[in-house]
Formats: sequence, structure tokens, C-alpha cells
Amino acid sequence: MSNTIIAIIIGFLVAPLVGGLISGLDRIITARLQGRIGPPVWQAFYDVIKLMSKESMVVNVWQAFCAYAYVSAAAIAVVLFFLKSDLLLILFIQAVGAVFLVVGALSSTSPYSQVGAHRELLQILAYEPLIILVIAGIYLETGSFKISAIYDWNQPLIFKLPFLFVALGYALTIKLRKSPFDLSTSHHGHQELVKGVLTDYSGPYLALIEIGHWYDVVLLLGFCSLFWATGAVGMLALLALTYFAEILIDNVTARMTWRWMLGYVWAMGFTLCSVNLIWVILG
Amino acid sequence: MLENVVSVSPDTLAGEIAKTKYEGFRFVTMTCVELDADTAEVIYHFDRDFTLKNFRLKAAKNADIPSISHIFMAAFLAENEIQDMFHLKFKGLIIDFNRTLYFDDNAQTAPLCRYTVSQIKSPEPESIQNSGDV
Amino acid sequence: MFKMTPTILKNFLTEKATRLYPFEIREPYAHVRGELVNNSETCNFCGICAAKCPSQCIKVDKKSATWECEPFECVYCGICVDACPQESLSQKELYRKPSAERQHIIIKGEIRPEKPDAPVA
Amino acid sequence: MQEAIQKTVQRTTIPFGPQHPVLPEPVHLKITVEDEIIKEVVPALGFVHRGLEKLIDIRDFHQMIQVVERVCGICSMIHAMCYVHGIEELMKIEVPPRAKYLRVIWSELHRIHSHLLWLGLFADSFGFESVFMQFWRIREKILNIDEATTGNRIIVSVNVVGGVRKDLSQDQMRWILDELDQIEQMTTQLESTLFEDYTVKKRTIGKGLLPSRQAVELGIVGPTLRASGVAQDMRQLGYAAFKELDFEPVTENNCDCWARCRVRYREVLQSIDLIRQAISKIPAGEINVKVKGRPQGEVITRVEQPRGELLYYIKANGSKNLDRLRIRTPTFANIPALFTMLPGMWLSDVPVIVLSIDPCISCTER
Amino acid sequence: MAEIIFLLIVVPFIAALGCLLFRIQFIRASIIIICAGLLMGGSLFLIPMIPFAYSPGSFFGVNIHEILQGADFLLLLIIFYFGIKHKNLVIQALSIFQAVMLGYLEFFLSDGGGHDVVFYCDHLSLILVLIICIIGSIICLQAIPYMKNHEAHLKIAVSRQPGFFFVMLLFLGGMNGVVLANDMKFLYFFFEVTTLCSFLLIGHDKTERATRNAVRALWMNSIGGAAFVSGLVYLYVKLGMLDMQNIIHTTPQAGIIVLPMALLCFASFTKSAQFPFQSWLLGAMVAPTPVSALLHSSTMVKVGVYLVLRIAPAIQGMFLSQCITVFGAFTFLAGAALAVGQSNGKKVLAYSTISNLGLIFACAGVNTSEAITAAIILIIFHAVSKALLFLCVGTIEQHIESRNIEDMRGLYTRMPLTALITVMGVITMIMPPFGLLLGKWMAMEAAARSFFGIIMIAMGSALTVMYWARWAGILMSDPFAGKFKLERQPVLTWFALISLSLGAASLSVVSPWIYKLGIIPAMGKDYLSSYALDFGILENSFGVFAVLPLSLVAVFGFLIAVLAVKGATRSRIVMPYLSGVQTSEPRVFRGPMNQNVIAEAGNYYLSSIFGETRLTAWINIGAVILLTLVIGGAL
Amino acid sequence: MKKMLGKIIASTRMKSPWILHFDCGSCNGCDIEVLACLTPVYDIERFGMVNVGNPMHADILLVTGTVNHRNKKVLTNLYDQMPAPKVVIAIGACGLSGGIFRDAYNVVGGVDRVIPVDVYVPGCPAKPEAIIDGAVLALKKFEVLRQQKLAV
Ligand code: SF4
Ligand code: SF4
Ligand code: SF4
Ligand code: SF4
Ligand code: SF4
Ligand code: SF4
Ligand code: SF4
Ligand code: SF4
Repeated sequence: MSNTIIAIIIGFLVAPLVGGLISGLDRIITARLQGRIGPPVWQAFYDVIKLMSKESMVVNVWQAFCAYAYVSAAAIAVVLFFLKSDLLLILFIQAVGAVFLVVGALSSTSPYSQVGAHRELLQILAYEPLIILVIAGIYLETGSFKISAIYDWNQPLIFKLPFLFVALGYALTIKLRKSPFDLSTSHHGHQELVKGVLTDYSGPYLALIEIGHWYDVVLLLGFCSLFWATGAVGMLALLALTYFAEILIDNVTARMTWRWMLGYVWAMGFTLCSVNLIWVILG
Repeated sequence: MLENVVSVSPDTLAGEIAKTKYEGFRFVTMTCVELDADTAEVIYHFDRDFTLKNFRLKAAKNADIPSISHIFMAAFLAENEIQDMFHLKFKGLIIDFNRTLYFDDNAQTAPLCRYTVSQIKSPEPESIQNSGDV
Repeated sequence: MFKMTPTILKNFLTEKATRLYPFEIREPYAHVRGELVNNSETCNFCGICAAKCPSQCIKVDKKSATWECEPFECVYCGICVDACPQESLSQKELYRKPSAERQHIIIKGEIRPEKPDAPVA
Repeated sequence: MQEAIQKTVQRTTIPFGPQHPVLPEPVHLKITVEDEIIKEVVPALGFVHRGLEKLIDIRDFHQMIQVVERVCGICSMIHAMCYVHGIEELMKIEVPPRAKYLRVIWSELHRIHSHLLWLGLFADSFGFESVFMQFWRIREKILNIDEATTGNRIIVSVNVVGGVRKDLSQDQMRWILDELDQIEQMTTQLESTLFEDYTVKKRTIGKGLLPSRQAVELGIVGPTLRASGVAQDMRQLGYAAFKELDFEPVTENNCDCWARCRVRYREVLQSIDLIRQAISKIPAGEINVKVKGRPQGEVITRVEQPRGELLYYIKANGSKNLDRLRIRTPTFANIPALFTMLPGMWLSDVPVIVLSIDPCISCTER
Repeated sequence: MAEIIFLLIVVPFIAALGCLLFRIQFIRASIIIICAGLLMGGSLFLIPMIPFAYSPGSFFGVNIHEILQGADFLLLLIIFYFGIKHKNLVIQALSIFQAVMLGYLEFFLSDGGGHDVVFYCDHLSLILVLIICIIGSIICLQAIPYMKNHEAHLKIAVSRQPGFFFVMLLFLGGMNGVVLANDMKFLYFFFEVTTLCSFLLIGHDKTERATRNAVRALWMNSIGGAAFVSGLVYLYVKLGMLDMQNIIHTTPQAGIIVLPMALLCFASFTKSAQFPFQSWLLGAMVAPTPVSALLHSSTMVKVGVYLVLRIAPAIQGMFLSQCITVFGAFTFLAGAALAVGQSNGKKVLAYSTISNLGLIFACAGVNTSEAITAAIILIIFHAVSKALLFLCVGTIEQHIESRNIEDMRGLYTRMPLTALITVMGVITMIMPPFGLLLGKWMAMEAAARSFFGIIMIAMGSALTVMYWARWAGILMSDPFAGKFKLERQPVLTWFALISLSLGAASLSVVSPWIYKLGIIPAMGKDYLSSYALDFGILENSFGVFAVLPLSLVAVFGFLIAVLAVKGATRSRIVMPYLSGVQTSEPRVFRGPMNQNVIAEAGNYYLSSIFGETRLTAWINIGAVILLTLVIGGAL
Repeated sequence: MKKMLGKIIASTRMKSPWILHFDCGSCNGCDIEVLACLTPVYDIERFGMVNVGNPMHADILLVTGTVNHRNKKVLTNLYDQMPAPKVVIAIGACGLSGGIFRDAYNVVGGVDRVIPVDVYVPGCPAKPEAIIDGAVLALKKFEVLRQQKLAV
């Protein structure tokens, strides 16, 4: 029971702190890659606290509802992850957040929000099947959807599921809103859609979404951590490498279009998943 | 001084311009100069191999001028601009902004005509509250 | 797909381009056209500057010996400096500092008796 | 209540600008898209229109130099140069040769800075932020040269009727050459990213096609035209000292955004070469001549701006104020191209294609 | 027992006749309300009695098997008559074929029947009966105000409602018959009754379009009927009996029954409008919306999946079973893909129904304990949520005179409560902890070992999210935050909408106990129960779904979010971002030439990818290939 | 406690000013200098400043260029869409007063003719250093605004 409570606390409180810190590091590393100094590590927190203290301003009160729903779903997903619950269930709960983000954007009549929302849906369309297949692959290998069982597995999954890890990488890039997939909204606003799904959010509600994004980051890194669950050092190294690779990819690619994204991610992702799944099924 | 100047009238304009196009000239731009209270001069500039050819058209300010935008599509911007600035009227413009290319409803007409300029008053600073409306 | 990688990795590993302004201020180049100053000692309020200024931001009143400038209208072209017969005008090497209020510069000199051979604009 | 007519393709109307993060300048495009495919584009101008052609009434022809420099801050020096060419022609002033070479050097520096700026913005338009940062980092070197040699980073104000205001010392020229070497090296480092990277090629090749016949018919100028394979560069007129320098107009035959990017990229290198030539050939002597009298008559002058052919029509009547000043800037000529390039493309291509003509609304509207 | 069966099957028939005879609105409404009450009550009374078997010998003194024979041929005659009336050779041929087969079965093979148990009710039947009686009744109640409005809209002078409600109630009886019948001859009869009812209801509006679509539904379902009767003949020839329970549980060699089972599956596919037979269900959308809700989403199309679930234990482990998985998963994916391309609200619902039925088939095909659980859960919750959504669309349609999703943009300002209920319906379709998602979760975990199955289900699932989310989103798409007046609706409409939405939510919360009390027994001894129930958490060896805790969290989160909305009403309301050219009108910006332009926004239907005409051809080809595999595999 | 919270908020506001840059008819000179602030040599992200390009997210409105009759409405629209507290920085001679163009017929004048301006950054164009100084001055304005709010 006390374990449960600790897990819940970690999930609710520590995870966003870690997520925010990762965002801060991300910005620094990105800046360094571009030959700049970049912001302080705590910048993400400054931003969010500032946003919290701004005037509350909405286009439609539904935005408030959706922002809360998004951050709650993201938080619950992370808590369930720390409770070592069912992977598929966690994915579904995370999807609730994604859907509410879309619904919130659709509730504004600005075409930027609307187009952003549809692109977000297309992104969901691209990454969700991949994550499901990754989870299925993990299940085929370990015989369980439960994180507790997966963490107890006796060898790093990445040796058996390397292609699935790459496929997860695609999903990760989309989810983290990194180039070439920062279609629905991007971290820097220089995009044809302004801020896409987030265009009409402001102040505290934007802060909530930012926090939700931190939860998402932690959750996704959690997914990645499943691939090296036998030791903390290996796991951390894998996560650090993965995240650095994401930043690198962000900085060496142009933003693409959703048509390309659907085609490319489906073709590559499904091929990788299929190969790996067949390998697991036959092996 | 301007090179290769040809005078045209509103009647011969379209024919001359079409001929110029046939000869392989490229539309450069049009310039409007006010001559006096009633007349303005429109100069059409064309270029072939770095040589300019200019057509001068004297036009009464209140009479319509035939548009050449159906011959050279690119002329539509220049013609719209002249409509805005000199209050001339081009007939048959393919995209007619109807004197709203640069100016809002409240702006003055024909600012580049010396003889009709009416200076508008600088407006007071607008209050912020009721400014949501365009 | 990864053509940019060497460049950014190089950026990552080498010194950053960032100049740490305002903590580190680079020495300005010589003859940079910055803030306009008039030396009230040397100015004879001839008004040449006012006449030449393309932005028409200088007003000179010979009678009351005042030289007024709207620094927010000045475009830092330096034409006035070139034109000033007294070399009374000069430009600092730094720009005028931002301010929270509108600014207006008035320089009052002493009214000197007009010399008969003074150049006339 | 019977079955509603099935509409599966929905129209979306997007007000693109005047305030929009990817548009560097306030222009408004009403874009109609269906499933993100552009169906119709209607522009609205006038957000930058100041009416500065009219300022001739209250500014004399010397002061107008500073005004036309501010038609656009990016290639300000070239505007002023074009203008003073016209006045000089009207007043029959022979400019000292050294001044002509200096004009070439500064105008080519402006071209480099403008193209580097554009290459950065272009990369940003398809979301390649690190390339943007890299080009702007390179560009700062040019601005340093400007600041050190003319006294200002951007609006340099070096032209006067009859010559130039500033001279370059031997040291400065050597320094410029050194800096140019570095600029060349840093720029060529990015060549493979701009032209061979898979994602960049996906976003630029085949986008905004403008076949050469159409380009000529629309009166397109500058790199946009040269990217459609037409070798037309106003520097071939030989103004300033260009007739004594050796260069070929840069052309590409792809007619798309990729080619436009490539033309500008190659022009950076070309300009570096031109500056080297100019520095090696520059004669000693005066940098300006005393000007007396007032302009009279009518003249058209044309120069090549970073964006293409710039045309000044000046009509003077012998007083200190001009009678008419007309500025036809390259973007004014290039805007019609958007009408043919945009429809049929995707919404994500709008910034890329709009930027590919290197629009300068400030000078279009004046 | 007899009374209950009588109540569930015969009373609706009698009430139906009553509707036909008494042509006064008030009396008709009363009859419907009473009948609905009886059905609901009756179905609840059934709960303590199961399982039971019941074989009435006679009905009012006539041998029930003889009644059946007579009714069977009468039915086929009616169908044949419609075939002639609408000059449709296929219907004529198929009804003659069925009559011949049936005659062969009745008069040459069988000795008049009587050996088989006629009615059998276990937990699976019970679940279906509850769905039919409760949801079906609610829909019938909502149909009373709906049809009044409907006829007013169409300006029909002489009311055709008596006929309409006659068929509706008849259908309820027929449905109960299908799920209670154990003797497959009876099953076949009721099966055909639903076909006929469906035909009559689709054609109710008597427009040229309605008639055409009704005829299409009839001939496609007749194919199913023909397959069904062929299966019966084959079974009888091989086994000498038509007792469902017996056949499933006591078959000596599995090999014998593969072909008839495949034929039954085929019949199920037509009934459940699986590809390539989807077109009749889409055409059926011309019918008044209660019809769509009752027949074409929550009940009749469930007959197909019910049948397959019934026979699932018999085909466990067979290749046929695997084929059904792939076929079902394919339909799930294809239906979802086609739904993405639709802007017509009812068509989205139709494709979504097809898609969900495909998922249920896939579960039945996977045929493990988890999969069957998933299938039953999906049946229950799909029925509730989909009925709700259909009724919502019907209500909306009557208000805004359009069923196009685009026209529902910002519906919240016009019909706040209906819009909220619709969004609620959508949420129950795609989000945890609601039942449908619980089912989908189980389905995915169960299907994870099927390579093709899981890939198609994964893609289909993402597509599903896409078409639902955008619909829910645009209902709320309006920049105002002011207070709105509640729209006016008839009491019965509110009753239907609110009871169904509350039902969808509350049933989800108690789904673990539904599982324990209803589904485990429904799976019977053929499957080991797999999920353990603890604190309202369903858990098995490889997965866990915390239904109750999540529900509590969801309720809690919902309350917080509602408070947040209340707080947000005090915020400053601004116009949406329109690049700085917005005006004081919400969607209007100042465009070129100083003109005000409306910033339209349209959904993406991706017609280049998910266009109906393009995609349907390919999907039908794929489905035919898979179907050939199903049947061919059996041979 | 409340005071503490206020301090934290104040300090984060100083550390995370998000910028909306609106080119209100400038000659591009000031514009590109604003953009240059974002690039490696000046890198104002060091101070947490990001160019968000969207009034709904912005704290600071940077305006370059002259106000004319057409864009003044756009300017007020954008200003209205920004959530409080917000400050406005006018940049360049044009933004301050209309600069060299202030006598042209289509020019209304400086930014303060239309919306209240908190900080004036002179220059033609204003140098990146000056823009950074202006932003620092604007941050102080946030503190002033907070004090005012507390006083009310
Ligand atoms: S001399 Fe007279 S006009 Fe000239 S600057 Fe002095 S006061 Fe002005
Ligand atoms: S005479 Fe010339 S220098 Fe003297 S005050 Fe007059 S203008 Fe100035
Ligand atoms: S620097 Fe230029 S703008 Fe400023 S006062 Fe001098 S002449 Fe006028
Ligand atoms: S710099 Fe020249 S033009 Fe400007 S105010 Fe001074 S004297 Fe006048
Ligand atoms: S030109 Fe020089 S001396 Fe004359 S008024 Fe101006 S500053 Fe004074
Ligand atoms: S085209 Fe643009 S950059 Fe070039 S001079 Fe004109 S305004 Fe300046
Ligand atoms: S003068 Fe200032 S505002 Fe105008 S373009 Fe130059 S820098 Fe920009
Ligand atoms: S202040 Fe100068 S640089 Fe800035 S916009 Fe105005 S003219 Fe251009």
C-alpha cells in the first residue's frame, strides 16, 4: 500500500518536475547545437509559473474544460505507469488527453486552431497504431501487458525488439513535436499554423497544457525505458541517447507535410513492426 | 532622357501593346505623372535585352483608360496602384481592387495628385476599449 | 537526411557565437553613427543642420538661441554632422538609450551679437 | 430532411497575415484551401504603405536619398545608389572611379547580407531552425563590416549625389577579404544541407513551379526569373563599376523553390568573387565630387537588387524638389508570380513559396 | 416460463396489431408505452429464471410446429411478392430457393419436428433480451414524438404511423424470438421476420430512394437467409437434429459441422452488414432515425454477431475461427477508414456500426475466454452508446434540417443540452473508463497474438478516434461563452436521451460486476473465466484494467473540469486569433478590398485517401477474397 | 505567503517574457534587427525571451515601423488579444514617431498614437543591443504594473 502511495506521489509530483527539467535541457542543448547559449535550465518552470499568473482569457469556455481534461489524463497515465499498470490501458488514457487537446482546439473557430486540430488527429493516426504494435510486440516477447512483469523480464528487450524500438522512436518524435513531425504545433512559433492546436489557448490554460506535455514526455520516456529494464545505468543511458537523438533529428530535418508523414510513418513503421513481430512470433 | 518613346492614344493603346508583346518585350511597369489639373500621363515601360521601350499616353483624369491587364497580367498591380494614387479609372482590369489596394475607406483619394490633394486630419489617438472592430 | 549533422555537432563542441550583451559589451567600431549631441558652446545656431536634416527633426531659433531636436524622429543619418559648419554636432558611438518617456532636447545658448561677416544660409 | 447532399471536401478560408509569424512583413493573403490544397489566393496590400513618393514635395533631392534608403532597410544602399544614378544622370555628373568601385563593394555586401538573410528565413519557412540560425550567424559578419566601414549596421547612408561619403582604407579592405574567406567557408558548409538533404528536397523540389516562358510573360525579375533559366541581370547594364568586372548571371533550370534557393546561394559566392575583383582593381582617388545646380528632365535608372530589377523614374523640373519619383521594386513585379505558383500546392508550402520570391512588401508599397 | 416467453414474443405482436387497428394517435401512443413497459418488466423478470429450456407443444391448441411451417411459407410468400412487386429477380429466385430448401427440410427430411428444445435461455440470450427490450423500448418511445415531427416535416396528409409502429413492435417480438429460439427452424423463422421488418421500415417513406434501398436490403439479407437455410439442411442431413445447444456441445467430429457453420457465419455477415454487404446498411440510413437506431445499430445487426458467438465454442481452434478473426479485423479497419471519409452524420454512424461489428466478429474469431468477454462487452455497450448517438442525430436533424456534420458546427449555441449529450455519447464510444473502450482493450489484448488481426485493429482503432474526436469537437466550436437557453424537446425525447446517456455512463462503472454476474455465466462452461475482480479492478495474468478506480478518478476529474469551466466563464472572452484582422463578429475577418470575409473552417475528410467511391471498390475486393477464404477454408 | 508568491511570480515574469513582434509598416531595417536578436550572436533566449508570433501567448508587444491608416486596426486588435499584464515596446524612429516618414500622407505617426507605449527604443534601425536594453526596461515595467495592481 505504501508503495502505491509513493508511486502515486512520484507520478503526480515528481514526473512533471522531471518533464520540465527535460524540456529545459532540451532547449539548452538545442541552443548549443545552433551555436547559442540558450535559456537557463529552469526556463520551462519560469514559463509555466508566469503563464499561471497571467490574465485568464478564453475564446470559448470549453477550452478550459479541455485543458483540464488533457492535463488530468496525462497525469493519470503517468501515475498508472508508476503503479506498473497495464501498458495498453495507459496508452488509451494518454489518448484521452490527446483527444481533448483536439476537441479544445476545434472549439475555437480560428482556422489555425481548426487546421491544427485536424493535423493533430492525423498525427494520432500516425503514431497510435505504432505504439499499439510496440506494446503487442512487448507482450509477445514477455507474455504480459503489465509493466511490473515487463520490468521483471530477464534481459533487455531492445535485443529482441530493436525494430520496434525504432518504430517507437517515430512515435516519440511525433509526440514530442519534433521536426520533421511538428505539424500540428511546434515549439517555436515560426510555422504556417502559428501555434496550431495551441493558437487560441493563453495564460493559465496554456500553462496546463504545457504541464500536460511534461507528463507526456515522462510517459514516453517511460515507454522507452521498458526496452532496457535490467539495470538503472543501462536504462538511463538508453534514455539519454534516445532523447539526444530526438534533439539531433529535430535540428537536422525540415518540417514535413502530413501527407508525407502518414505515408512515411506508416510504410516505415509498419514494416519495422511487422519484421520484428514476425521475428518474435517465429523465434 | 527616356529612350524609345512612342506616343499612343487610348484607342491605339491595346494594339500597340499587343504588338510589343508579340515582339518579345517584357512588361516592366507603368508610371503615372500628373501633368495639370485635368490631365495625367501614363508611361508604359517595356524591356527587351536591356533596352527600354516607353509608351506615353496622355489621358484626361475623368475618362476611363483601357486596361492592358488582359495582355500583360502583371499590369494589374500597377494599374490598381494608379487607380489608388491618381484616381484614374482603368476599364477591364482583371483583378480590380477598386481603389482599396492601399487605402482604407477613411483615407483620402488621389494623394499623388497635387491639384486635388485634400489633407486629412490626423486622427486622435484611439481609445483601446472599443477597438476590437476593424 | 542528416547532412546538417556535422555543422551542428561542431557548433555544439566549439565556442558559442553569442555575445553576452549586456554583461559583455563589445568595443564599438570607430565612427559609428550613434546618439546626436550638440555642443552648446560651439553652436552658433545657424540652422544649416535644420535645413539639411532629411528627417526634419531639428528646429533652430536664432533669435532665442535655441536648438531643439526630436531624438525620436532622428534617423541617425549623420547628414547634420557633415553639414555643421561649426563642427558643433557630433555623434556618440552608442545609440541613445531606450526610455520609458518621450524625449525632447532643447539646447539654449547665449544670444550672441550677429557678426557682419557671418555666412548666410 | 432527405439525404443532405454529400459534401466531402470542405473549404477552409485562412487569413494569412498581416501578423503572422512566418511572414516577415505585413501582407494579407486570403487563402482558400480544401484538405490543405490551395484553391485560391487573394492578396491584400497597404499595411506598409506610407506614401513616400509624395515626400518629394517637402524634402529636397538630397534629403530624398535618406528617404529612399528607407524604402527598405535590407538593400537600402542599393535604393540610394539607383536614385543617385538618376540624379547624377540628370545633372550630368561624372562620378569618380573610386566611388564607383566603392559602390560596387557596398552593394555586393548588401546582396550577400540580403541573400544570407533570405537563406535563413527560407530554411525557417520549412521549419529548419538550425539552418536559419547558422545563416544569420554568418550574416552578422557582413553587418560587422558595414558597421565598421560606414558607421551603421543596416542603413548605411553612404551614397551622396556625386559619389560616396566614406572611404575604405587598405587595412579595412584586407580585413574584408579575410572575413569574406570565412563567410565563403561557412556558407559552402551548408551547401549539401540546402540542396541534397532528403527532407529539404522534399519541401522545395517541384514546389511553386514557374516555367520560363510564363516567367517572362509575367515580367518576373531577379533570382526568381533566373531560377527559371533566363539569364537576366541588371548588372549586365554595367552601371557603377560593373562593366569592368567579370561575371556571368547565375541561372538554374529547375524553375522551382529549390532552384530559387540555389540561385541565391550561388549569388552569394558570386558576390564574394565580385568584391574580391573590385578590391583588387580599385583605383585611388577622390570619392565624391562637389555638386552644383539642380536636376532637370526625365530619367529612368535600373539596377539589380538582391531581389531583382529595381527601377527609378525621376522627373525633375529644375527646382530643389523633384516633380515625380516613381519606384518600381522587384517584388512589385514578382507578386503576379504568386498567383500562378500557389494554387494546387499545399498549405504547408505557402511560406516556402511566398518566400521563394523573396517578397519585400515594404518596397512594394513604399 | 410460458408466460414470459409469451410476454416477450407474442405480446409485441399483439400490440403491433393494436397499433395497426387503432388509428388514433393517443391510443397508439398508450399501446406503445404499455407494451414498452411490459417488455422492460418482462425482461427483468427473466433474470432470476435463467437458464431454462422450454418447448411449448401447442399454441392455443394448434401444434406449434405446424404454425411455424405455415408462418415460414407465408413469410417467404410475402418476400416473393415484394420481389415481384419491385421486379427484383434476385429476391424472387432467393425466396423460391429458400422455400424449396425449407420444403425439402420440412417435408422430406424431418418428421414434423418436436424433438428439439424450442426455446432456450441462458445468460447470453438474457443479455440480448435485455438490450432488445430496454433499449428497443426506449427507442420506440422516442419514436412517438419523432414520427409526429417527421410527418409534419414531410407534410404527409394521411398518417402512416400505424403501419410504422406495427412493424416496429413486430420487430421487437421477432428479435426476442431470434435470441430465445433454440430450435434452428424457429431461429430461421425469426431471422427472416427481422429481415422483412427491416425491409418494410427502410422503405417506409416510400420515396424512390427509400424503396430502392429497401429492396437492396431485402435481396442482400435474402442471400443470408439462403445461406442459413442451406446450412440447416446440411446440418440435418449430417446430424439429424437442429437443436442448437446439442449441436454445439455434443458434436462428435468437428469436421462435419465446419461447412454448415461457415454458412451460418456467412448468414451472420450479411445480417451484420459486413463487407461486402455493407451497402444495404448504408442505404438503410434513409429510414427515419428511430429505425436506424433500433434495427441498424443496436439490435438487428447484433443478430449476426449473436449467432457467431453462439456457435463460437463449436469452432474453437479451427482454421475457420482464425479466418473470422482476420475478416472481422479487416471490417473493423475498413469501416473505420470509410467513416473517416464521411461528413454525413448518419453514414458515419453506419460505418462505425459496421466497424464495431467487425471488431466483435474478430473477437469471436479469436475465441479465447478474454475475446468472448470482449465481444459481449462490446455488444452491450455498443448497443447503448450507438442507440444514444442515433437518437441524438435524429433530434439534431429535426432541428437543423441537416444530418451533415459540418452543419452541426457550433451546435452548442443552438441546442446546448443535446450537443452535450451527443458529446457524452461520443466520449463513451472512445474513452476509458467507458465500456466500449474496456471491450476494445480486451479485444486488443486478446488479439495480440494474431499478427494480421492486431495490425488491422491497431490502425482501425486510431481511425476510430479520428472520426469521433472531430465530430465532438465541432459541436462545441463556437467562440461565445455566454449562457444559453435550453432547447425545447418533447418529454419522451428527453427521457430517451437522458436515460440512455446516464445508462451508458453508469453501466460502464458497474461493468466489472456485469462481467462477473452476466458474462462469466454467459460464456458457460466452454470458456474458463479469465479476469479476476478485485476492488472493481479487472485483472488477468497479462493485463489489468482498473475500471472502478478510473471511474472514480474520471468523476472527480470531471467535477474539477466543470468547476474550471465555471471559473472560465469569468475570464475575458476574446475573438479567436485571425492574424490581427479579426472583427467583432466571431468568424469574420477583414479581407482584401476592405471586405468582411468569413473564416470558414472545414473538417478534413481526406477524400483523396478515404474517399468512399475509391475505397469501397478496393475494400469490397479485399472482403470478397477474405470471405472466399472463410468459406473455402471450411471446404 | 502571499507576498512570497507575488515575488516568485514577479521574478518568473522577469525571466520569461514572451514576445510578439508586429511589423507595423516598417522598412524591414528594424524588423531584421529584431530577428537578429533571436539569432546566435545576440540570442535573447538567454533571458527566456521567445518570439511566439501569437498575441494570445505574448507578454511583450514589439512594434516596428510607422502606423498607417490600414494597419492601426490590426495593431489595436493584436493589443487587445494579449492577456494582461502586457507591455508595448516601440522600436525605431518610425515606431517612435513615424520617423522620416511622419509627414507622408498615409502615415498616422508613432505607435503611441494608437496604443499606449511603455518603452521607446530609438534608432534607425534600432540595434539589437538597444532592443535588448529596451526589453530589460520593459521587464521593470512588469514590476510597476504589479505594484499598481496590488495598490488597487
Ligand atoms: S546659426 Fe542660427 S540657424 Fe544656424 S544653427 Fe545656429 S541658431 Fe541655428
Ligand atoms: S549663417 Fe549658416 S551657419 Fe550661420 S546660423 Fe545661419 S545657417 Fe547656420
Ligand atoms: S542624424 Fe540624420 S536624422 Fe538625425 S538629426 Fe542628424 S540629420 Fe537628422
Ligand atoms: S544632422 Fe543635419 S539634417 Fe539632421 S538635424 Fe542635424 S543638421 Fe539637420
Ligand atoms: S549646423 Fe552645427 S552650428 Fe549650426 S546649428 Fe547645427 S549644430 Fe549648431
Ligand atoms: S526589395 Fe526589399 S530589400 Fe530590396 S530594396 Fe526593396 S524593400 Fe529593400
Ligand atoms: S527604419 Fe527601423 S523600422 Fe524602418 S526598416 Fe529600418 S529598422 Fe525597420
Ligand atoms: S526607424 Fe528607420 S530603420 Fe526603422 S523602420 Fe523607420 S526608417 Fe526604417
